[in-house]
Amino acid sequence: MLHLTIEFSGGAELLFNNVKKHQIELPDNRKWTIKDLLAWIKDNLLKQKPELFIQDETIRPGILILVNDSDWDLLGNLTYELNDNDNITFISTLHGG
Amino acid sequence: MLHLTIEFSGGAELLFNNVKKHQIELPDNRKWTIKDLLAWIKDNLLKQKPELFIQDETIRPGILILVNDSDWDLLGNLTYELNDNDNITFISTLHGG
Amino acid sequence: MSNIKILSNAEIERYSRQLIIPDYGIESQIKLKSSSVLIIGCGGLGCPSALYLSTAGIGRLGLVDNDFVEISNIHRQIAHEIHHVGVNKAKNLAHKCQSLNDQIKYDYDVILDCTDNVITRYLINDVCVLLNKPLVSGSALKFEGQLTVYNYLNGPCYRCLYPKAPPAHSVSNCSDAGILGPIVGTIGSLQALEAIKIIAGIGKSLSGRMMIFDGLDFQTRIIKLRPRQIETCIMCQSATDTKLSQTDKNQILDKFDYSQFCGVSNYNDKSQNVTVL
Amino acid sequence: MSNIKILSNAEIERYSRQLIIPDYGIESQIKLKSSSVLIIGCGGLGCPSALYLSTAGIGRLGLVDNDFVEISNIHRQIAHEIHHVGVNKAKNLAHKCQSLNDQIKYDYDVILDCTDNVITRYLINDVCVLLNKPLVSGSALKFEGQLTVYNYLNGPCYRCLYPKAPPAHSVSNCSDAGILGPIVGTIGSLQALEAIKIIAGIGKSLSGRMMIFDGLDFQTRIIKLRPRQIETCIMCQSATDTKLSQTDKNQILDKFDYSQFCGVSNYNDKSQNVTVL
Ligand SMILES: [Zn+2]
Ligand SMILES: [Zn+2]
Repeated sequence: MLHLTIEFSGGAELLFNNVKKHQIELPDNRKWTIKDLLAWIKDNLLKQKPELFIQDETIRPGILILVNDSDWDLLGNLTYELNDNDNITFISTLHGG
Repeated sequence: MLHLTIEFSGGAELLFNNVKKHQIELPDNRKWTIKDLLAWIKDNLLKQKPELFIQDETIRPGILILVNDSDWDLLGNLTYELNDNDNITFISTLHGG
Repeated sequence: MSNIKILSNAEIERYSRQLIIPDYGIESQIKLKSSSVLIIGCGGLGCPSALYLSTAGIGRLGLVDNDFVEISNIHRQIAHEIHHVGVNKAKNLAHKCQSLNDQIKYDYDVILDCTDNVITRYLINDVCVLLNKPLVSGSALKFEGQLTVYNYLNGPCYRCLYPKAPPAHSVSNCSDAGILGPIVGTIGSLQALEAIKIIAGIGKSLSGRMMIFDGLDFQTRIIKLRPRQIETCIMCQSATDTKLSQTDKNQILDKFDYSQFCGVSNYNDKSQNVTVL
Repeated sequence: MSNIKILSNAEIERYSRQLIIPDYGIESQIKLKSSSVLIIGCGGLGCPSALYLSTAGIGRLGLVDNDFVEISNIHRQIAHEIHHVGVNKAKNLAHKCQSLNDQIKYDYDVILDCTDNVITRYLINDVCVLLNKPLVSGSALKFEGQLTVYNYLNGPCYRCLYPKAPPAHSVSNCSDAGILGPIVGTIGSLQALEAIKIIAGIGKSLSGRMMIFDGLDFQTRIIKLRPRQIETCIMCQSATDTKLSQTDKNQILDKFDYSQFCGVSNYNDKSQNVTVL
């Protein structure tokens, strides 16, 4: 199995029953990209308002995805292939002050 | 070889030419405890005033040792056996305000 | 006004505790004295930023905010007190900073984004990119804070990170989600720190990195960001386009429809105010 | 004085932006209103701590410091201004916090260590251990800060971590190594945050963990600390010894020779001051 830690912060956790950290397992008989993971999260973890998480088959504007604390854009974006024990974090940007 | 990252902070780096982070290699034909490492640092890295780093064959009071960001006291103190890729940090306590 | 390139004995005494830091020293203090910082937003983040830059000896401080102090501000905006309700925030903060000059200037060395809404953040970012000024950006909500430095040392700008604005209905602000004073106190203090480091040219700034702080769980993480996106960021592309004059660049701002971009029907008061830049 | 167990409409308006945070809410505000915090040290750490606890609505704040404001303090101690030079720091900070009561009480719920020397830190720790009070401890030097919560939820006390005092000649303070304002601003703000969380009973405190902040490189780490050392820490041992009365415990403090323990020839002014606890 592919063991992943999925984290939400900056308010993104509100879409996931206010749970900030999730440990998940995915079958490792296939490759998983971030794009596949987004679809999996939408079907399996997301509790409400999918349009606040996914738009046009990618993450909605204003949420930054991190792979092991690095901007996913450094790692191929939607095409990044997940490795065992990866930490994938979804940070909703804050605007207040 | 045993690859270790040695870090100094809180002023302890002043004893090491003001260099906060050191990558070192130790021969892995033997076991290395923190006690052995202290002696090795004293002989190989320490630039000045050994009494401000080691006292009575242990770390001097006021410096906390961390093994991979955990207090060494949780891991056996002087007897902890080093593993490859360990991060050992020496934090000098601050008192100012 | 004292000579901008040397320190008087009184200044040496006053700043002695930072002058003696080996990584700081007298050179940094003189740089601070001869530099200017523009703080946009004089609320929860702007108050500590302005106070610490003032006491550290910044040469000129610009404060912009056309909001007025409300009762619900004072739990976190430490320069504003209950008898200031109804007073302009920038004026009041300037008074607190013992600055007599709250006039907006065009030539600030470092800009601090201490505002509280998306549209203003894009606008401030774009101005900084086109004028090539480092932008220290802080934001906070509830128990959380985020901090980074945009448009500096080949790090990304706000728009490089977020080329599309978030849907308007997905955005929470302090009025509807709440905010705790010590959170903005922490982030605002750290914005002052980053401004001082940039001006003094010391240390490693948060350019290309972002601090994410969760004050409730007390977790911090510092994440690595993408570099500047010259190919795809419309502002970074324009800023580095040698065929464009400064006038052309100014027109880019005039022509850009921020309200449409952010999906809101009109500018709010805050963003109108910032357009005087 | 208003009823301590309910909030008035004016208070609801004033604190509305923290009341609406889901993890905080009205219960937390009432706990804050009916609680007290003692801040020992009214300098760089004490100023922001006190300001943010005041504006957040703490019921009673105690401020202790028998130092007087010096010119070299004001670059970082944001409640003290140049015309306050020579004024007592606690009095001046209390004035800033609009508190009329700077009298020392014995029954504070949370203590903040905002002091600047080793001997005082051991003394404050020992008092907190023997009286079973959580201690939010901040410290700073140059560009660095450290923050933890001692003696709370089975976490260690200062003495559990540091059973022996550091050699006197190894200790640097702000007078000889320097300190930057935004660093104490950050750590002091975070001390206020931890105090609020403890009082409100929300979130995860830094008990058993310590934040290490390097502002020059901008690195943060949160380290895991040993638990309370009942077997080897002389104060934690005494505090949990059911055979000892409170009078016995008080005598432990009276008998303990702090100056010998810290290897200094006599108490300084600060530590004398704190013994009134
Ligand atoms: Zn850009
Ligand atoms: Zn103890």
